[in-house]
Parts: sequence; structure tokens; C-alpha cells
Amino acid sequence: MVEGWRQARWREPLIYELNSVKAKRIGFIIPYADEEEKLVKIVGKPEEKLGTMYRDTPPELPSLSEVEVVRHYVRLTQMSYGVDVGPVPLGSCTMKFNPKICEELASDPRLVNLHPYQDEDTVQGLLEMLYLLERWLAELTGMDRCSLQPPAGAAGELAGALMIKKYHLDRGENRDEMLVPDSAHGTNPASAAMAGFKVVRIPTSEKGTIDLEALRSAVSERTAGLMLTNPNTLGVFEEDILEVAKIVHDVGGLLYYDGANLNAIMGIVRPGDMGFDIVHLNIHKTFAAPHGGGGPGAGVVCAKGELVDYLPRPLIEFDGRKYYWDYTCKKCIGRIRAYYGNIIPLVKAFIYIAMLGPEGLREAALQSVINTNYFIALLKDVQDYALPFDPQRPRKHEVVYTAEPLKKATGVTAEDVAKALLDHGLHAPTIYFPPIVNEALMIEFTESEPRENIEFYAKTLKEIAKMSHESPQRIKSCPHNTSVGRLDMRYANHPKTVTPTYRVYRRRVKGEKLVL
Amino acid sequence: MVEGWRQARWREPLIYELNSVKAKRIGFIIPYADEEEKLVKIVGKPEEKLGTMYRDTPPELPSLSEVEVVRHYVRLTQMSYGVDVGPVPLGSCTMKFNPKICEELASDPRLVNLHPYQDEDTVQGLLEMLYLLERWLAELTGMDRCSLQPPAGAAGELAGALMIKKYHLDRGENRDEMLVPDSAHGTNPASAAMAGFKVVRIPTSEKGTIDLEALRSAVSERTAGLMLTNPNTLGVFEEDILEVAKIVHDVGGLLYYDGANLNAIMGIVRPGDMGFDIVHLNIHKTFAAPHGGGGPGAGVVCAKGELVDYLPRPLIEFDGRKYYWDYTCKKCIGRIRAYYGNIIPLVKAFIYIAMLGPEGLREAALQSVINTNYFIALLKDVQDYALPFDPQRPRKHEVVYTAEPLKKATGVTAEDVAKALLDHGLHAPTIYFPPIVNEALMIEFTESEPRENIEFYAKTLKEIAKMSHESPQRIKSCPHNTSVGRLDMRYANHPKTVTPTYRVYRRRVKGEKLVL
Amino acid sequence: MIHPWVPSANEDDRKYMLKKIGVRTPLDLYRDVPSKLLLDKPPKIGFGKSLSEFEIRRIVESYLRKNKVFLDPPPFMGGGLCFHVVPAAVKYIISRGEFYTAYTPYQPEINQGLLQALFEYQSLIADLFEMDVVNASMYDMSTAVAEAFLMAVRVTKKKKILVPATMHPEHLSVAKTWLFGKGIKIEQISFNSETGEINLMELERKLQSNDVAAVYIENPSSLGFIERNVEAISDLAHKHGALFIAGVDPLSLGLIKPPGRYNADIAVAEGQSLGLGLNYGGPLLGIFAVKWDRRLIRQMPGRLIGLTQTVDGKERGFVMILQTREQHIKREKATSNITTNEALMAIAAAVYLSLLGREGIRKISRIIWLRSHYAAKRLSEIGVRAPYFNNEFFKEFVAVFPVPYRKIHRALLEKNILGGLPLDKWCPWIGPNAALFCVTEAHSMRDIDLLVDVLNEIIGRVK
Amino acid sequence: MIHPWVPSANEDDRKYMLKKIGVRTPLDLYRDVPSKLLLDKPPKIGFGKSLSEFEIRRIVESYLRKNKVFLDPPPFMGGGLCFHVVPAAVKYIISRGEFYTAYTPYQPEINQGLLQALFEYQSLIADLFEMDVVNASMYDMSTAVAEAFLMAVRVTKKKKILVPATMHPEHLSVAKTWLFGKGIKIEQISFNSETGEINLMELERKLQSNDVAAVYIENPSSLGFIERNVEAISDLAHKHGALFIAGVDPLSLGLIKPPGRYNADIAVAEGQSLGLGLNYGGPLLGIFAVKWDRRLIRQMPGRLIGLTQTVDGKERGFVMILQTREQHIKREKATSNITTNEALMAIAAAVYLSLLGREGIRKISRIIWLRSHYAAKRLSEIGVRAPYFNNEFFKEFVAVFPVPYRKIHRALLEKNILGGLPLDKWCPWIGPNAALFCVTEAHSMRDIDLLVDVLNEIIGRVK
Ligand SMILES: Cc1ncc(COP(=O)(O)O)c(C=O)c1O
Ligand SMILES: Cc1ncc(COP(=O)(O)O)c(C=O)c1O
Repeated sequence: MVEGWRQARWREPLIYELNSVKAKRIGFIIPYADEEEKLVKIVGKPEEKLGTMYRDTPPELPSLSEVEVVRHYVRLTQMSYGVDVGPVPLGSCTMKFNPKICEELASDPRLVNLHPYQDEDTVQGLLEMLYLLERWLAELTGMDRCSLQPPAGAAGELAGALMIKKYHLDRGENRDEMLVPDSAHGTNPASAAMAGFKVVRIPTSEKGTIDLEALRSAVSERTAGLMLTNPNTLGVFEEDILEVAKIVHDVGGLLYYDGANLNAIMGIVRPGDMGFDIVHLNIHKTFAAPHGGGGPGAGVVCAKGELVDYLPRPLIEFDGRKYYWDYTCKKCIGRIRAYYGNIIPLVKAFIYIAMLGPEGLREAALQSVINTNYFIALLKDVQDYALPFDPQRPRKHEVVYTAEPLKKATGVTAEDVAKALLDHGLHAPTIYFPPIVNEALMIEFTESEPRENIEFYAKTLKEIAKMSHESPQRIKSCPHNTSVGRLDMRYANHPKTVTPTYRVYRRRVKGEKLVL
Repeated sequence: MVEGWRQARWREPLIYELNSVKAKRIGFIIPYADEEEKLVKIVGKPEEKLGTMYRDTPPELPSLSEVEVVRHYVRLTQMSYGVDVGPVPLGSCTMKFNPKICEELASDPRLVNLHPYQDEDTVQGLLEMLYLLERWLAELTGMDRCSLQPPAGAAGELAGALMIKKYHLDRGENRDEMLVPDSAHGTNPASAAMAGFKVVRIPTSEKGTIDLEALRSAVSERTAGLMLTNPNTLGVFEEDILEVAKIVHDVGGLLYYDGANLNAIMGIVRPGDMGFDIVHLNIHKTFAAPHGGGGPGAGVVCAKGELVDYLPRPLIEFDGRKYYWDYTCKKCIGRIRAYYGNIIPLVKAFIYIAMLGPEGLREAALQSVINTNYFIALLKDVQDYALPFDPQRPRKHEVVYTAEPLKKATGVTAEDVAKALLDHGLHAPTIYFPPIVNEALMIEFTESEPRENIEFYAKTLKEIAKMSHESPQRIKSCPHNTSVGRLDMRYANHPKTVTPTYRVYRRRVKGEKLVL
Repeated sequence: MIHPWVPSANEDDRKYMLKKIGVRTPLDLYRDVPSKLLLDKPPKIGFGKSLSEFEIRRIVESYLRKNKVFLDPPPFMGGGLCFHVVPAAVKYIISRGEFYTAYTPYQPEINQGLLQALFEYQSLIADLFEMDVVNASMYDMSTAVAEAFLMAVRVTKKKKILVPATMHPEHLSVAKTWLFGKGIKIEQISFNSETGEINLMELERKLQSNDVAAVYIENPSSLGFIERNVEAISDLAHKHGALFIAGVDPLSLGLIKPPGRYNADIAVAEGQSLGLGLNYGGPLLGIFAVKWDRRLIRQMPGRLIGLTQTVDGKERGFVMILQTREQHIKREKATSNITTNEALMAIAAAVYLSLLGREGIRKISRIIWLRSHYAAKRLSEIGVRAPYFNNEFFKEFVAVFPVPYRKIHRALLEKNILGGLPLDKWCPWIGPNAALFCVTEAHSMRDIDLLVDVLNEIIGRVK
Repeated sequence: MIHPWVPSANEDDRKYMLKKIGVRTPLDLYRDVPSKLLLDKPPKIGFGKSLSEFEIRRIVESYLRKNKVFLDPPPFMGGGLCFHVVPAAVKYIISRGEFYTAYTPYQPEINQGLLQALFEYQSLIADLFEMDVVNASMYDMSTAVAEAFLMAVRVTKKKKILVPATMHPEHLSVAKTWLFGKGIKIEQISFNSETGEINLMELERKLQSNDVAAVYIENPSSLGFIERNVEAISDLAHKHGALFIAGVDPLSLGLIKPPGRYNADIAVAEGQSLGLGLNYGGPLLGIFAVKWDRRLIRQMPGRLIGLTQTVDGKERGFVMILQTREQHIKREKATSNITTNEALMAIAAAVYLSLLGREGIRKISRIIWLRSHYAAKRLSEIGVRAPYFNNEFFKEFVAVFPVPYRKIHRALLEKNILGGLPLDKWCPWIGPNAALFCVTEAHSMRDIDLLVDVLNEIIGRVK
């Protein structure tokens, strides 16, 4: 990593604006198009048969050749930034390297061309991989069974919350409160709410862990469960976890583990051993399936004991001869999505786990924690970024700083720091999260970041702090080296200017007043 | 294409400089490495067995993880420019779009994992494709047979020149002169020389075609043959081609067609019909196999009549049941390289030809010629770039301008124009070629360049001319928007500073005086 | 242990880093973990050791060999997902690391490319659907349907949803799951047994109570027929204060009237046909669109990308907008819990639609219509009732055989043909002889003729 | 006709452009072509019509199905190319459009990435070989050998080349073709029938005439054995004013002394093992290296990339250097006619060597040595003479069977094993019972044991 970075800038027109002359170009040839006439002769014209359901004006799509389309999107990629380009230490996101072998093998035609309803005896190879993966994930979490169905972590949470709901209902209890620490990821309360729970917020203690007293006074016979992340979003391990589990279980509540990020503990400690009843995992975090600029991921949900009956169906099964989907659903919550899950990322996880192996997974976990604490050590003497909640304690896979001292001294905010980092070819950390930390900078390097980059990151943060004191305006005007300068969020969201599609843009240009 | 382009700039260290701490990292796991100890027990230690042939110090390679290696090269790609990124109208290079379907299908494991010596009955599918391709290429050139062996155009030329040599020798004639027009591609004289010929340079007439009088006076019983490109490198069709053929044939010489670029004529006219005896083709030009930043390509060589016997062997054959390699070589020049040729690009050409089909190939040819002449029409009134050799005549797949007027008026050279084009996100044309045109700008859009880009290119050339008059220094200081500024060719080639490897660099740093 | 994916897990780096941290071993960093929780041996996962690329390649190869892919002819199986052609350029673009290794573009300035591509996805779908606002993806159509129902409840404050009895059974089951926690009811409306279309009288009756949050229809339905009374349904729903939600097939919209034209409030769809591949059912792409209406837009689930400008007003740019609807800001008050979505699939769809373009979309819709009708016609010539419904249809259709279909299906498999989906379990009321066939742009007349010939032979044999 | 690869070949664009040009039809632009040459019908190529992606995909699939790939176990076939593992990252990098769709980087400022990658290729090979200058590729090893011979002739002004009689027969035949035009002679030196090594006495004798331009050796030889007398050969050659050229196997150089150490003037190699795949023999990668010597460097064929700086001296950069050797400048006086080369394969090799690194190269050389020795040992246990030569070897070795090998080979094929290369034609003097086996990092002990077991069974049956 060297100074002088500058991102590509293409000033690329919208795909609509490329074919300036509206000539009839195409980028894709319809197969066997020469049969069209013959077919019309035999079956007639759809235009005539469809009557009022016929679309009489073609959709306003662009008309482009393959050449233009490929170039357009290649150029757009050059104005994007992922792990393949440099460090993306977004806290809570676990941006690890996406091994190329996983991508290659998981794009095999013998996977991507399989129809979900094709007969099970024609997909035994895939089912076997999924079966093994399910066994491995159960082992890593200390759970009995997993459903591979949820397409993402949040969907796993929703499944879990619904399982908790149904479990209590089946026992004749209408428990309507879900406890969620204030440090929790936003999806936790959102999922609980979607499952119909009232969300009870539990504060964080000065130690950076759940406040035991507050928890004790929050639990009651209305408590359906507690959703917890451990290590939590501060990167701190909930050391009282056994006590926490007891408190919740004692009132008849269940323990839900948000295992979006198992990175710090895989192969080292298991949620099941801590007392959790349900766990969801983010395959696209811990198990190196790519994030795809926002997705797809996969959000396996696992359960222990009685709760297994509540998992979304079907589950993958093996009868000693044949792998199959078991649809038996006596108590289960039903399906959380159509078909069986996000199979392609799951296969990537299968490869990732198999390749790292038992020792390797453990080493990866340890290294992610070493990387975090190495970074903390490098920033030790910097006053501008402070470590809230017991700075002496080791963090695990991630760490949250506050830029409050910097802001107080210079006016430079966490967001400004983020933009200044971009100018060095580095992706910013997660900012303003978790909400309990002001001016939060939440940093997670993961095990795949080489030492040099952690050092460069720390050095750059120090320089930004220094520069903020010398010339805060310079920092506040960042970024300059990205493909565009700082963008106007107000304009973007203003009721009179908000423009979510080109269609809305065109309607506005034509004079319509579209106000939100 | 919009103003404001800027290429990515990473200031990327050399791969050697990345692992700053020389820690032992690896990017690749050796398969079944756990067997090593067991193997040593059984067969002993190579270090001991190899004696003096043992390498006692490991090679000075870097030590990097897969993460670092992937990022490094991804970043380097962002500082490169190919057809996927924008127009590359390098004349004589035929930079057409490389269809993604060709890339995808030609990287199938059932191709790339085939051993060249595996039994023919295990590669019948591939051989059938090669057989069809050979038939198609013979049809397009009007030749009888083709050898797929030459790995590039120049190797095809060498094969052709050697065929001519051997043909005459077999007839007891020691013809030692090869006629080559002064407009010919550099590989023509170079190949002729490699085949042991004396090269006789034939001038170009004012019409832009071979000077018939000069040709007539050059031919003799020493004439082995004439190497000709048609349309020639000026983009002009040799309209006297039938006369040219007669002149050469009449003295017993052979006609060699440099078909590196068949783009203007495929499906429209055929070298065989023009009187040529031997033709080579550049699969990586006319038939859309990618150039790969310099290669690999494939340089099929074809022949007619008696000359077929001289083609490099083996040839692909079919006996009605089975495809096979025919090694029969009574008169042939032998092999031009090991094995059968550059198979992967050949398969891409197979797909390309099959998909375009008879009409499509022809349309592509026509469009490439339309694009050239459209560009000429757009530049019509521009004085600074002149069209040498009969500007009224249509050009074919390419056109050569001279920037001499511009240079005379402003001091801005063809090279400066090239660098200024780069600053607009456009690749420069071929410059200073063919050598018979001063300050040459040789431009070839090919059929895959959309109209808008041709217009933008013409517009930009005009602006550069205008700016050259207003402020020549500004043009001479280009480029600014590329990942580095103008590079020092003198330093690069100076005997005291020339540095072809990092090894030489290190040796210099250690104090060695390495002078070329 | 040294590993390509864990650069600093080597002796040199480790030692140096631990020293700087001030601990002796990595496990010292776990000193706050109750020691009885610490595992004393490595987990029992994988194949007991770490594997090289080549080893896993061989292992995976040994599994893949056991999967059967149907290409010649392509699958005739329907059921919400069908075999469609995936252009090589789509795969090429989504294999670019800058896209697929990126996170959600929280820092827009460094991820303009990704944001523009997603904005284009939203725009292309908007034009295809003639709806104004499209989010940058739901997981799949089933969850898009569920989210649409939840949204309708938020918007209307009512708690009942009406759906056709012919609704895709998995979508229905997913929607039920998602609505279970909130106690929202889904009621099915019966259908015209001849045409398959929704029973308008029953619909109107059920709407009378004015407690309906939304009326949902599929067009084409999961059984392939066209719901022609869309305008009437739309009017009915709106008259009774319910939202009108339409589930459509994007590839039909070059030919069939888009949901925006019949005044759908929300349109949802499965985007798999837009260049994604079958993926054994995942990843897919949930399309979610609404018309311009602030009540609706403010209640939308999922991510939205919008056009904006730089703070100096000089350049155009793209950012995530209306984030205050989302979980990371609104937490339990968010319009949905979704965050990770199917962004890369949305980009694939954008590339696909860009390639197809104005000409291509009309052509492909038309050719799918023609081919599926050709198949139905040919089948009817050999004594199969196809289409089962007396109604227009698109792409999928129900075929009823003179004998139980499962037997036929297995016989087809033996001939390397993946036939229609047996409907005995999927749609039990229709009986054991029925199957859901899907014919797309990928099926040549020869493919269809082959299918028919083989079926003819099988039926003769089985009967 | 509208086509995805020919954007402006549509009515609108065509009409507009032709008008601007001032002609009526495209063929007016061919008015200078003798009309009797113009074809009156489209060429008979392809499948008679244009095809969609899906159609060609199915056609190609139907061909590919007829190819047989050996993976389980990997091929045991030698002959200059062997089965090696290709890391996924290599393929990923060379599939990036900015690299593979680029031309030769004539404009260095816009192609720094490509140039740096090629410079790194040159540097990595230089360090592996301990040679100073490496070009950015020849077509393959055979043409690298031919070019080395031609270069030796240019440098020494002599016209004879001495090569070992065990030289790779295809390389020899290629060299003969390339040298034919210039009338350069290649003479073979006999070998020690026990060790395979070159006959030093004969070599010295042939050098006496002082008309030898170069002495060439292979190390390991095409038959796998090691040429241990490299220092002596080198000295002899140099003493008589000849260049010393060594052909090596890059993957052996983690273990075996590199050519730079035994004073080779030119080293050549086949780079296929460096992450390229077998490709049925092409593309390959011809490696060409020389030591620091102006006489040599000035006479090198092919492209060279060098380090430089910007004209303002502020930044580092890379450009093509010493271009005055090349055809586009020197024409008939060029050091070679080569221009298109195997650049992308060179980059693949650079990525591969970067992944392998200092640790990996030692490990892989060692494991190949161990595995090939294990295979030879196991074979010798079942009555096969392996290795045939009493000498050290690397990767490939000759195995002599008690019965004619071709029969055995076919029997192996029936068991899905691609055995060694039958040597009856390749190397006739060795007789019909011999085969050239190759064992690499890809062959597990189980693979080798399987081979041996199956062979044992076959030999028993055939005998
Ligand atoms: C701690 C935590 N929980 C839950 C989630 C939600 O997972 P997903 O984005 O896959 O829905 C995330 C990631 O966004 C997370 O970091
Ligand atoms: C006209 C012409 N002839 C010959 C060649 C040589 O072909 P290649 O580069 O494949 O060796 C080229 C291209 O470089 C060319 O343009």
C-alpha cells in the first residue's frame, strides 16, 4: 500500500444514455429465432390471442450491443471496491478473502443448472455436500441440527424468533417480550418485531457486556427469549454468559445466538456449550462466501434439543443409502423461503471448511483476534480515538473506537475520518455503529488481512488525526481520490429530489411534480 | 464516453516488495503434502541423492499469501486497458470484441485438461471441431488445406517462407529473393530473412498500392516469391492484384498472402481467387480470439495445389469414421512448433465463426469497412491530419493518416497526439507505421466499435489538433490521466540504466556496474 | 500452520505481533472466556485435515459427477423456476472481484460502480414493470410476496390478505410463516375451474368486510394461465381500501401488459429468469416494485439506491436512500429486518436486461409464448390435455395425462429428459395425472418434438 | 442482420453512416476490387446460419462430451508436458478483461499493469533460473530452442549446433525446420547408455573443429534423467567458442541447480507447468533467458520489458525496451520475426510463481521428486525396469515393461487411466516395451498405488 492512490473515474453514462442514437441494437440472440415464423403459422400470433392483456408499447429499455454492455459494466467495476482490491475492515461484516477455488467450483454447470424440483436421485452429489455441511455447522455451533433454508442472517433470525414464538405457544404460553441488548445488531430487534415480539432493550455495562442487573430485572414470565451476540458487537466476549443463560432459562425463556459472525470462536468455543438454544450463522461472513456487494448470502439456522422440531423445513437427511429432503413438519414454523436455501454460497462454505480443516479454522479464528489486538496495540498512544468500555480487555474479532475526542478537539467526525481513509485507497470501517458508542469506528480486519495493511491502516488513522488538528477543513473535504467527491445525502433523500429510478427521473424531466 | 476520465493509479509495489517483513507466507498448498515424510522414508532425501546438482540456496522469490497475490494482480489489471474497457483502434491489430461465450466455452476442463499425446479416440470431440475449423478457413481463403500449427502470424509467415524455399529447392531451383512491399508488416521481411531469403523491397505507388513497374523490374529467376497484404497496411485494396499475381507467377515465383487481417474481405473476396498460393491467418485478429496483452494467438497457414504438400505437419484428417492427425510428410517443411498448435484460441475461432455464420461474417466485414470510411468522412475537413495516397479512394478495414501537417504547424508529433488521446480514455492508434508514412496514425476500428465511439474519437482528434495550435506544450506534456505520466524511453534503454529484471535491479543496488 | 488465506499465521509474523500486543500465546487473548468453555480439541469438521485446492477439486468432482444435468433437451420442469439461457457476458460481469467481493456500498464515493449498477437494475425493472420505485432486491419471490403482505398491513392497518387458491404453494407457505408472528390471516379465493381465474364474486364478497389489507394475484399464475380480469380485481381491491399486489414473470412483460398498467400498488416477481441460472433454487432474486405514492414508498422494505450529486453540485452520483426505513437505523421500527439481499443477482439481471434491450425483450417473450403453445398443441395431439385450463397461458402449463404422471416422469428420466413437475403433491386437487410443464426460449422445436415423441411412446407403453 | 458483436450493423446506424460517407451500399466501398473477384454467395462456413449462444453451447457440449479427461487418477503421461495443478487464482487473474483483451502494450502509460506483470514475470524467472535477462515470452519451448540456436549463430557467426541424441524429438524437429532456411546444421551427440548422459568425449571431439555455435543440453532431459556433467559441458563449450544453452524444467529448480549456476549463456524452458494447463499442447509458454552480457542481450529475440521512470523523474514505470532488435523497427535485420507471443501465459506463470513463492517452489520440486521416485520404486517392484537409466531423474522417467507397452496402455485406458507415453515412435531406439511416465505433485500415493496395482494385474494378464 503506497501513497498516491486514485480510483478509476469513468464518468460513465447511465446504460440508458449509451445508445445515443436509439438505433436498434441487441446484445443477446434469441435461440432458434429462425423458427419464429414457422411457430406463428402453427400456433398463431400472441398479440391476437392475448386481447386486452397484450402489452402494446414495448418497455423503455436501452438497445445495446454486447460490446457496449460489457464495457459499461467493466468500467463500473473499476469504480467499485471489494476485498479483492484492498482491506475492507467493516466491523460486523467479516470481510474475509473469498478464495478463488470456491468461486470456480461453485460455478460448475453441474450445480447451477440443477432444477430444485428435479428428482432426488439425480442430485445425490449435491445433497451429500449439503448433508456434510450441515453436520459440520452443527458441530461448530454445538447444536443438534441446522436448516440451510434462510437466505441471509436476518432471515435466520426471523426463523429463530418465530421458532421461539411457536415453541412457547405450543406450550400454551403467550410470551411476548424479546430481550435484546442495546449493542445488538439492528436486525435482532427488527426480526423480533417481525415475529410479533415487543422488544425489550437491555443496556450494556461499563465492562462492555450485558448489564446483569438490568437483565435480571427485565426477565419475567413474559420473556420469550434473549437474542445475544457473543463476542458482542463491541468485540467483547460476554464473560458472564453462563450466568446470563441461567437467568433467562430460569424464567422459561430461550437463548438465541446471533452467530452472524462466528469468526473469533470457531473451533474454540461453541454457542451450544454456552447455553444457547438456537443459533443462526452467516455463511457469507464466517465461511468466506462473498458478500456480492450486498448479497446473496446464506443464513443457516441451527437448534438444540426440542427446538429442532421447530426448524424451518425441509431438513437434509440421509437414510444410510440415499440423501433426501425431509419435509416432516409436526411443529415446525414452515418454510422461511421457497426451495432449500442459497445453495451456491453453501457449497462455497463446504469447500472453505473442508480446505481449512479442523486446525485451519481454529488458526483463522486466532489470527482474526490477533489482528484486532495488534491493531489496538498500534493505536495505543493515540488520544484522538478512544477505546470505550474497559480498554485493558482484549477484543476478539473486532474493535469499536470512538472518534469523540477527535471531534471535540477538531470538529472532525467519524464520517470525516471514514472519507479521509477512502482517500488512501482504504475502505472505511463501519461508522456510527453500534449505536451505544458515539462517533463509532467499528473495525474488523479478519484473518485474511496481512500485517502490513493493518500497520498502514493504523498509520493512516494517526495521520488523519494529526491532519485534523492542523487543518480540519482538509479532512472535511475528503474524499478527493475516489471516482466522485463527497455525495449529497440531503439532495438524495429530499422529498422533491429523491430519484430512485430513471423512470422517475424521466417523469421529472417531463415536468411531473413527484414529491415524496 | 464522457470527459473527465482518469485511470486507476495504485502506485503498486513490485511483487517482491509486498511482503515487507520477509515472513514465510504461502499462496498455494502443495497437494497431499502430508505424505512427504512417508515418501522420504521410502525413497530417501533428494538433497542427498542429487549431489552437486542440488540447489543449495532457494530462489529469491517473494513469499506471499493468496490474498496478497490476488489483490496485487487485480490492481495491476485496473491499470491496464483492453477492448473490454474501451476502443483500441490500433491499426494492423484488429482489436475486435472478444465474445464472452468463446472465453467461457474454451476454458472447459474437457479442453484445458487434455494431454496432447493422449490417444486420438479420447479426443474425438476436439478433433472434430478442429477439422471443421480447418475446412472453414480453407473455404474463406480459397485454399485447399490449412495447418493449424503456427502459434502466431509471424510463425505462419515463417512456415510459408520455408515452404516457398523448399518448394523451389525441390524443383532444383535456388531462388534466394523474396519480394516485399515497403508497406508490408515488419514480420514479412523478418520472416523471409529467417527463412534465408534476401529481401527485395518493392515501393508503393502514389495510388497506395504496389508499384507495378518496380515489381516488373524486380522479378527475375531469382524471385522465390512475393509477400503481400491485401488490403495492404494502408487499408487500400491492391486493385491490380491479378496483374501482380501474373507478374510473379510468370517468372516462376509464388504468391504469399499475409492474411493476418482478413477482416475487410472475409466472405467477400478470397486470396485464393486473387492468385495467392499460400496464406496465413491470425486467429487472434480476424476471428476474435483475444490478444492477451501480446499473446497467445494462433497463426494458421493454408496452401493451394502442390503447396499443400509443404504445409507443416501434422494435418487434421477424417477417414469417414474417425478424426486423426496425419503425420505423412513427404515434402513438408516439418513442424513449426511442438504439438498441434494453439488449440484454445482455435476453439474460440470455431465458436466465433459458427455463431456469426455465413451472413454474419460478411456483415462484420462490411461494417468494419463502413466504420473506417465513416471515420474518414468525419475527419474530412481537418487539415492537420492528412490522408496520404489518393484520399478519394475508399479504405477498407483501416486507414493511415499522417500528422505531418500538424507537426509542421505546431511541432506536435504523432506520438504526442497518441498520448493526448490516452488522456481522454481512448487508446491511441498504431503510430509511425507503416514506415512509408511520416508521422503515421494508423487507425482500425473493426466492426465492434459502436458509432458513438468513432464520433468521439474523431471529435477528440479534432480537439487535440485545435489545442495543438493554441498550446502545443499542453499536448506535449500529455498524458496526465493515465496511471503514470509520460515515461522516459531514453532512461529505459540507456546502457547504464536499462533494467530488464528485478535481479538486475538488485545487482545494481548492491553496487555492481552492469552496462549494456 | 501456514495458509494462503491467513497471511500472518506464520511464525515470524505471529511472534512479532504477539510481542507487540504483549501476550505470549494467542489463547491469552481468550483469558476472559470461562475456561470450561474452551474446547480441548479441534472440531470434527471437514475431512480431518486441511486440504489443498487439488484435493478438494477432486472431492467436489466426485460429488458433482453424481448430479445429473439436463441440457439435451433442457428441463421441461416448471414450478416457479424454469430453465432459461444465461448469457456468458452476465457471468463474466458478476465474476469481477470489485463487484462480488464488495460489501453493501456504505461508502458511496468508493463504490459508485456498484451503486450505479444497482440503480440501473432498479430502473430497468421499473421500465419493464411500469412501476416507479424498485428496491435493490429481496431474497426471492416468496419472501417478496411475504414482505408485500406485511407492507400492505402496515400501510392499510388491516390484517387480512386475499390470495388465489392457485397461488404458488411454496410462496403461500412462506407467506404464512412470515405472517404467523403478527397474526395476519391469509385467505384463499376459489377459482373458475375452466379458466383458472380468480372467482370475482367471492373476491368481492370477501372484500365487503373492509378488513382486507391486500388482494394478491399472480400473472401468469403459478400454473401458467393468465389472469385476465386484472383491471376488475384492481378496482375491487382499491374500492375496499385494500392494496392490489401483482406477482408477475419478468420475461412475460415483453408481451403481456405490465402491472403498472393495471394499477398494481405493489408488484413482485422472481428474477431468476433474468440470467441467474437455476442454482437448485438459490440464490434467486426477489423483485419488489411500487408505484409512486409516498405512503407506499415510505413503507417499502429493503434497500433503495438513488441518484444524487456531489456536495459541490458538480457531478452526478449514486447513494443508498431512505435508509431511515431500515433496520440499522430504525431497529425494531424498521420496515423489514432485511439487510443482506441478492444484490449481485440484481446486477446480473441488470446486465441481462441491458443485453436483451428493447428489441430482445419483445422477442424473447414472444418466442417463449410461441414455444410453450407449440408444446401444448403437440401434446394435445397425442391425447394429453394441455393446457388443462381453457385460457391463455405463458411459459408454464398444466398437462393432464391419461395415466398417472409419476410413472411417465420416471420413464422420461430414463431417456435423459426432465419432464414436467408432478402435481400430485404440489397441487393435490388436480389429481395424480397432472404435471406442470415449462417451455422457454431454450427449447427448440426439435426438443419439443423429441419430448412429444418419447411421451407418445411411453404413454402407449404404460397404458 | 443485427448482431451483438457488430453494434452498428442495424438499419438506423447503417443508413446514417453510409449517407455521411456518401455511398449507397456497403459494396460501393469495394468498387476498387475487380468485380470478378467478388463472391456472389456467402461462404460455406459454420452451420449454414448464425447461431445463438445457447445453440453453440449445445453444439460444443456435444463435442466436449466426446473428449475424455483423466482426473482420477491424473494422467501419468509425459513427453514434455505433464499434468500439473492450476491454482484457481491464476485462472481468475488471466480472466480479467483488462489483461486478456489488451494488445501488446505499445502505449505504456495506459498499460502499466500489464507491463509491470510482465516485468515481474521476467524477474521471477530470472531469480528462479539465476539468469539476468528474460524475455516476455516465446511461443513454446520448441521455438525457444530454435530461437536460441539462431541466436547462437548470430552471436558466434558459426553454423553448427550440437545437441544430445536424447533431445525431445519434437523440439529437435522444430529446430531443424527453423534452421533449414539458413542452412544451419544440427548434430546429435551420443549418450552413455547406462546413465543417458551426453558422451563427453564425443562432444569434445566435435567441438575441436571450432565451428560450433552452441552446445545444447536438457536438464532434466526429455527422458527425465539428470545431466550431471553440466559444469564440464559448459566449460568445454566455452573453451571452443560455443555458447552453452540449457533447457530446464522450471518446477525442478526448487531442488536442482539452476542454469545460471553452471554458467549457461542461454536457458530455455517450457513454462506450461507454471499454472497453464495442458491445453492439448497449446497455448504453452516458451521461456528464454540469458546472462548479463551485452553480446547476448543485444541478440535476444522477443519482447523485453524494463523498469524506467517518468520523464520528470518522479515516478517509476515500465516500458518495452531494446525494441530496436525487433521486426517492427529492424524488419529483415531483426533478431527474430516474433511479435505476438504468449504474454498472457507469462502473466499466468508470474501469478503462479508468486503464489508458490520461496517456500512453495522448494516444496513442490521436492514433492515431485519424491512422488516420481516413489512411482519408479513401486513399478520396479512389479518387474518393470523403472527408471530405465541408472541415474538421478526428475518427474519423468522411462519404464520398460516385460511386454510391449501399447497393449498395456490400452488396457490402462479401459480402466480410465492415462498411462505413460509409448516410446516406440517417439524414441524408437528404445524398443516397443518402453513408456515415458510422468509423476507430479498431483499424484497422491494412492494414485500411484492404484496405477501400480492395475499395471500389475494387466501385466499378469498380458504376459
Ligand atoms: C451481528 C450481525 N447480526 C446479523 C446480521 C444480519 O445478517 P444478514 O446481513 O445476512 O441478514 C449481521 C450482518 O449484517 C450482523 O453483523
Ligand atoms: C499485417 C500483419 N502481418 C503479420 C502480423 C504478425 O502476426 P503475429 O503478431 O500473430 O505474429 C501482424 C500482426 O502483428 C500484422 O498486422
